[in-house]
Amino acid sequence: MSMKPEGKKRIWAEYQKEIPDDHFFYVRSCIRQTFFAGSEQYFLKILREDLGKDVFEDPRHTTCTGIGYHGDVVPFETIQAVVARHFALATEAGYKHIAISCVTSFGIYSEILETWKHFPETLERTREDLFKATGRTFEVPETISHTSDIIYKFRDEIARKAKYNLVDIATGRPLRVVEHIGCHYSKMFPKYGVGGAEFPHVLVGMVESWGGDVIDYPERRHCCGFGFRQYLVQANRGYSLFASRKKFESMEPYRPDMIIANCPGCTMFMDRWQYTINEIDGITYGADGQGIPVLTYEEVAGLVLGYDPWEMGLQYHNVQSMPLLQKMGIRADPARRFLAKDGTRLPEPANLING
Amino acid sequence: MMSEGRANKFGFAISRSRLIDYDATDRKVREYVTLREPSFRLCFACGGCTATCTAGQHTSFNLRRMNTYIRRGEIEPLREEVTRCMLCGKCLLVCPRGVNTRNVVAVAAEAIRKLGRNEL
Amino acid sequence: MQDIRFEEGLHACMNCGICTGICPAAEYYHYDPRQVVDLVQSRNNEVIRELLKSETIWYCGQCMSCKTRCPRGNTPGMVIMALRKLSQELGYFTASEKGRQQFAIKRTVGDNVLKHGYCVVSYDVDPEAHPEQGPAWEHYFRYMDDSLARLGGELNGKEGPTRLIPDDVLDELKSIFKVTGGQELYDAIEEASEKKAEEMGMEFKKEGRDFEYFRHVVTADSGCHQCEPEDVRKDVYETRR
Amino acid sequence: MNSELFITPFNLGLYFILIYSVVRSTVWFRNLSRPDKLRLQRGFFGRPFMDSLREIFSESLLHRKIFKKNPLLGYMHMSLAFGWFLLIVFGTFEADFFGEKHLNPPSHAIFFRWFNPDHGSEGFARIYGFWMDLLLAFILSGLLLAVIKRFIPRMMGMKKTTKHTWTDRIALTSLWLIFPSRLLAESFTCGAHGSGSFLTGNMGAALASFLPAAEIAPVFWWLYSLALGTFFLLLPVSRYFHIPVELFLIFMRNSGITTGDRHSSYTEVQTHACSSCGVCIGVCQMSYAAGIHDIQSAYFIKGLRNDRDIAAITANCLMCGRCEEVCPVGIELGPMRLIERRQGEREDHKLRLAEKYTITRRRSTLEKAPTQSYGYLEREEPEKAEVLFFAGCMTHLTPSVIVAMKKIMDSAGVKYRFMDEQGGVCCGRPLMLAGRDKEARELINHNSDIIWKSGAQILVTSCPICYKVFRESYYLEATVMHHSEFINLLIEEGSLRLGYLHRKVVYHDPCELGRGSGIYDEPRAVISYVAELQQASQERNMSLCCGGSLGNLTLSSEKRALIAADAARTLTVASPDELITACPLCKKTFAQATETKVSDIAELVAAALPKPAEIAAKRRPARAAVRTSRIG
Amino acid sequence: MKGALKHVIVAGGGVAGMEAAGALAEMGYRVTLVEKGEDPGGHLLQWHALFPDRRPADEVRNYLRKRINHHNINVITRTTVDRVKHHPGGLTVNLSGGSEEKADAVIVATGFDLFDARRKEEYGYGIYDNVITSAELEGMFNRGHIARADGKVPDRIGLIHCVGSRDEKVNNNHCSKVCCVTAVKQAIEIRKMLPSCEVFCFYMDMRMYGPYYEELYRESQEVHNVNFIRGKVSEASVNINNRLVIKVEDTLAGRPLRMELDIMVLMVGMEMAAAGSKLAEASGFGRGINRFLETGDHHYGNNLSGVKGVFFAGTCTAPMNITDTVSHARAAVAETVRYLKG
Repeated sequence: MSMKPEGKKRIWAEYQKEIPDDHFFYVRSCIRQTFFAGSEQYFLKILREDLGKDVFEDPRHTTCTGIGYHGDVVPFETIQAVVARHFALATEAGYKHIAISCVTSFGIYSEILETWKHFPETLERTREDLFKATGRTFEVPETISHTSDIIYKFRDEIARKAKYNLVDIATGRPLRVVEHIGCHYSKMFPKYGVGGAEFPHVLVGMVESWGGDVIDYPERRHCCGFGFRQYLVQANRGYSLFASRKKFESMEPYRPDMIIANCPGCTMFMDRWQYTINEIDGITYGADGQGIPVLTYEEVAGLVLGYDPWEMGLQYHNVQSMPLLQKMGIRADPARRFLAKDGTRLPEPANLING
Repeated sequence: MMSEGRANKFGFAISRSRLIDYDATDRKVREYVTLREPSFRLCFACGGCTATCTAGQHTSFNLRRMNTYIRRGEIEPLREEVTRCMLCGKCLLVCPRGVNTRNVVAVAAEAIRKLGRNEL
Repeated sequence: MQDIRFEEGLHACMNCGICTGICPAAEYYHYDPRQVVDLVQSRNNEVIRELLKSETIWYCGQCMSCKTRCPRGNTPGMVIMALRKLSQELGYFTASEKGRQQFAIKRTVGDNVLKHGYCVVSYDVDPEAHPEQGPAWEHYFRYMDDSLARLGGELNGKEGPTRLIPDDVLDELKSIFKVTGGQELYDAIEEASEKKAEEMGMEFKKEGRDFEYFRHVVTADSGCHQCEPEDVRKDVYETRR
Repeated sequence: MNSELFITPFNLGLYFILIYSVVRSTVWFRNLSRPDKLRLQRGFFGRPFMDSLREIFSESLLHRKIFKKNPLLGYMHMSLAFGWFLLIVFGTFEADFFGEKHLNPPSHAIFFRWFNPDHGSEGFARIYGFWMDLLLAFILSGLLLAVIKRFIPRMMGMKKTTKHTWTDRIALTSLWLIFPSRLLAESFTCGAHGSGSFLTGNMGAALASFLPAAEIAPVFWWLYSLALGTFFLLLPVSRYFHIPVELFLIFMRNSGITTGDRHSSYTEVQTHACSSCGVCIGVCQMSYAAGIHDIQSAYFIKGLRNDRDIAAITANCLMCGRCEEVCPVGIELGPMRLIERRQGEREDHKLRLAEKYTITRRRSTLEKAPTQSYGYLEREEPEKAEVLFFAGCMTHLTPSVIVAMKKIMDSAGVKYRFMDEQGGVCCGRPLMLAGRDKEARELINHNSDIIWKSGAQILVTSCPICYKVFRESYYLEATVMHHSEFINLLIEEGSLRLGYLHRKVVYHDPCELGRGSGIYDEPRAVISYVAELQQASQERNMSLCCGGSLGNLTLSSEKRALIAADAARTLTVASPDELITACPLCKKTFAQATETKVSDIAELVAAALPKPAEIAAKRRPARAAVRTSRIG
Repeated sequence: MKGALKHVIVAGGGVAGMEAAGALAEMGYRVTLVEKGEDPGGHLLQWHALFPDRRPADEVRNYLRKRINHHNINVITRTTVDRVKHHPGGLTVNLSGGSEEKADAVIVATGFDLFDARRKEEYGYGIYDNVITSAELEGMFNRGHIARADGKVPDRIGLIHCVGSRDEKVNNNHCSKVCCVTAVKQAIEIRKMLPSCEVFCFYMDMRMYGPYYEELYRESQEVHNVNFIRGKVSEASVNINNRLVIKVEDTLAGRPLRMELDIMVLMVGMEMAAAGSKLAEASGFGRGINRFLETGDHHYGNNLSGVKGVFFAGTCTAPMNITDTVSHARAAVAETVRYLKG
């Protein structure tokens, strides 16, 4: 693939957002805590233990109602107030930097900040609303970062501590990695995303400093197909599957080893739809029909740092990662994937991909 | 994709793509029409024909869009469409580029029929 | 239409189609964001009313890819959101199959927010209703406590993932919804849906999801959301005639 | 006496052609539809027979029509046809009268001089001989013209002459050889025996003075016989077959047989009756105005005769009908083309015959499913009306005409309904012209339904194209009128009061209205009533086509423009103030082709209407609607 | 003797500058023509043939060269005019490199810069091989050889209109006027050089405003079979065969369209020249819509600068074709002379 990297570097240079170094106010993601609880936990673990950062989580914070907002049942005024409430909690705890686990939330936070900037009256109205409803007041935070921004910022530090690299140890070949950026990360407000909207650098940066090769394929920018109501309502799910399938077929010729995503929905759907397509059409994507494992950036970071994949929850993807782990030279006993609290083995689920 | 159409065991249907994939479509009909009615090339899609069309008053027949579809090799939507023209010839009189519109329809219909019988 | 997103999302459109060119919905449904913006721009109330009642405005997946590129700085996606809100406030959404689905979203995500403080709650994603979630989720769901514990969480715990949102916090949320019109929108959706259910002669319940109308809106698919020329006339684009 | 061996070629030819003609005509007769058979039988024993004989005499022998059009050409055909006819008739008498015995075989008449070399020296025989020579000279003079026409057609006032196939060429040569060789044969014989009249006698004497006449004579008798023989043999496969076939045609036509809408014996007969004279080429605007020289009726018919694929030729015609007007043989060229335009008509005809003569029944392999379909049309419930006005698709592109018609009808107090005010449905004529009758039927039924439901007594249309199809292919109770007729009616019954416009105008007969429907006088009456009508060099049945014709699907806009420009030029030579037509299509087409103002007859009349103030006073109620009986 | 002659400095040696200089010299003024490049000629230097008649650019170049070949004209190259200041008794003009000149009048003809296509990130110019600009395509014409980066002969070329024009995302709301007809001209040239190569123009509006432009457009369809698709290309990427894949809406079909291209040509528009902007800032010239120089009056004063003795000529005021530029330059000369005659 002949492409001029200097061109991309130029663009990345133009979109360098400010990512704070420490003291984050952490807000969770409804989807991630439900489906990939491990990822959120390991984000905190990596930041606190490996990087020694201060990340504060207030148990009183709630959903941002983002899925409701983009499902069109929650008005803009309402979500502004809910987000403002989180700002209030941050203010109360003395934090100025928000670390957002969810890309939908991140998009909403940026949309709200932009709206407040261009239409100050909306900020005022939100202050009133929030005060009226909860008696809380808030300061507009100095920065908002998506948690992938933060991992990106410390990617080289992680690389220095790396126990494993994104390399096929058997051949020494860098792993071919497809990066998928959640649409709401930077498509709405390019300057809020590392590297902008067209060539986001946030995941590319991680993959490259951890030894992998990034694949640029025709449908790279295409949406995974979550589409909110398009997945939430059963009758519409064809839309969602259709979009993911389009991406798989576009990346297929490059024989990718894995997909890394920074968006809750994308991580879930690109994994779930691989299973569904397999069930419907009997098609399995990826090298030698092993499917293409879809990992969160925390999971990848965790692997690089040598954490136990099963403790991070890699087994809770329909596409299992054993072949990938093997390539990276990570020893992880498949038998220990599904364990009960007391450490006893649970019955294994049937027809996982590379079960 | 074989899974398109009916609802699958997951309780939803998958529709076919509306994308015009120019590298997948077949421009035989375009070649046929352009060969037999060269003025077809001259259309610049002003829509005059569609605006005045007698059949268009009663149905979706849209010569301007038909020309576009033929040019892109997107034939499916035309199979029905071409049969709706009444050949009344109003379009002929309004076309600013002197396209022999009636014959375009006639030839296109012919081409599409032939395509159906693999005679193109 | 005093929606902020109109001001934000709508300047004179020159019909370049750059939005439709990358729109996932346009590729799947008979949908063309360019035309929607163009119609809204017409400021013709008749046309817009048609639009609010149409299937058209419910096709967008709100990926917002259109915002990145529009040479006139428009955001069709946001225009759509404004239209959807309007359609629900005016009760027009029940006129279309896709519109009626809003009721399902309200009863799932909408209710979750005020009941649990989350849009999605793990014990709510029943594998029965979500076969596409696959074996991994089925397993996780069945052994939720064990699985979650291993990942360092606790269902309805004090902190961490899927912790329990205390009532005082939920009260704050509810009061925010009251103050900011969120509750109003919920009620509007409920009211119009109940009317529609009656009209369609379907069973309707004030609570939950286990009744005919809910099942109907979740599964109904007339299959004509890709209508090509033939139906286009009936389609809203033609109402400009 | 073996010296008479030379007559065998002639006899062969003669008996062959006689037998062939009998067989062919029986086949044609058998293939006729039952009604046509009856017509022919009735015709044979009735007036038509006499009419036919008269026509045969005037057309096939005297070639009156061609005479009218072009005396020189007429003379050529007459001298050959009529001259030869006389030669045969009198030759037979001669043989019968002066020959050694009565009732000789034809050869004795044809080669009379050979058998009676010394005949005609004195008395009555001498005069008779003179007469025979005179006839020969008469024919030869025509032959001379034919040769000239062949090589320099212009001299015969013909723009183009048809191309020949090789059989045609041989047949032609033999035809040309017949009479010169007879002349020489007789001359030599006379020279040898010192007999003969002014032509053969003198020429014979001259030749004999320096040639061994007696020895040379047989050569030319052989040549003469051979020429005749070859000609007869080639007749069926050459264009000259038209000579015998025309006789059948005349009988059939006079018995009331018409072309109809499918191939039949009659179309075959017409096909073979064409003499490829090329008159149709001369009058074809496609040829002299648009420079398209290979699609004219002569070539169309020839294509049919030789069973070629002539789809392109068939399609590329304005269907203006000028050629049909001038065809000396009176072939229904328009209907013939329409039949041919219907997909697969010829194949079907062949199949029908095959089925007739073979036991195995074969089905048409051709896909005959309609190419168009109008299922989408919704039934309409029109309001009742006495007069129904149907503007027509094209008229909607000339709104001025519609406005004018409204003014006129209002001013005459006509109570009418505007059937296609919101556009309406095409009349179906364009589809018919494209050979899509099945499809046209759908539209016809749709419109008929509306017209019937409206209970109208008069259906007025502004478009001659619609007018023709309304009259010919719709089954209606209402009287169909073109607006020129209707306006004329209003004027006649005095319900329309008009002023006089001091304008010189020329009138263009639209093809479908004039030649197509025979409406020539009403428009002229109307125009003369309100303005000064100039004569046009080409008018009425020879009026030109404007070039816009819907009859031609394939003609390019450039070519159309050429035709329009030429027609407009011809019409406006006398520089009229206005060019009046009665067809929206003509109006639009001419408007682009000339500086002269182009108006529809309705617009002209509307201009002559008194100002509203004047009519306000007293207005007579229109009786048009109630007086339909008078028109019907 | 020469000293007696009034002195006019012309900033910019493009079409406008050369024409103005020539006209002034002819009328007996002393002219200094300041050109930033190696030698005068401006953008014309890199053009192969001109619309609408596809005549060689040389013909116009030579005309202009002759025009400035006059004893009253002194050409300074590799130099820019950095500042113009009016004071009683004339103008002081600062040239790059610190030198200062006196002049009785100044004509600003700093022209335009071509839009930097890299700013339209979604088209991947400077990232994907085979994404080139219209100027680079002219270069290929000059070399008489159109080829992909890997040297292969292209089967399909797409010309993308309005790149950097009519696009607020790159802060240019104006139409550059000449790109549409340039695209049609280039499309025809490609078809002539590579008859087997399909050519597509992706346009929003075909702005064929000049004489013979519409005819050229018609010819491109009728004779050369150039394809036109109405829609602004949304994004480009490359597939595994290193062919470009573009996404666009075929707005006339109302459906998204995907197409592979061998070469994608970006019809880059006109922007106020950087050098001109610098000069404008330093000298306090007004900046009008889309950052071009603001003229005294849009209808009857569009050579007036608002600074005494300084006049504008050519595309520094707005996008123009060569014809208009030459006329505009002559108008500037007329204004200048009127001023100098007092």
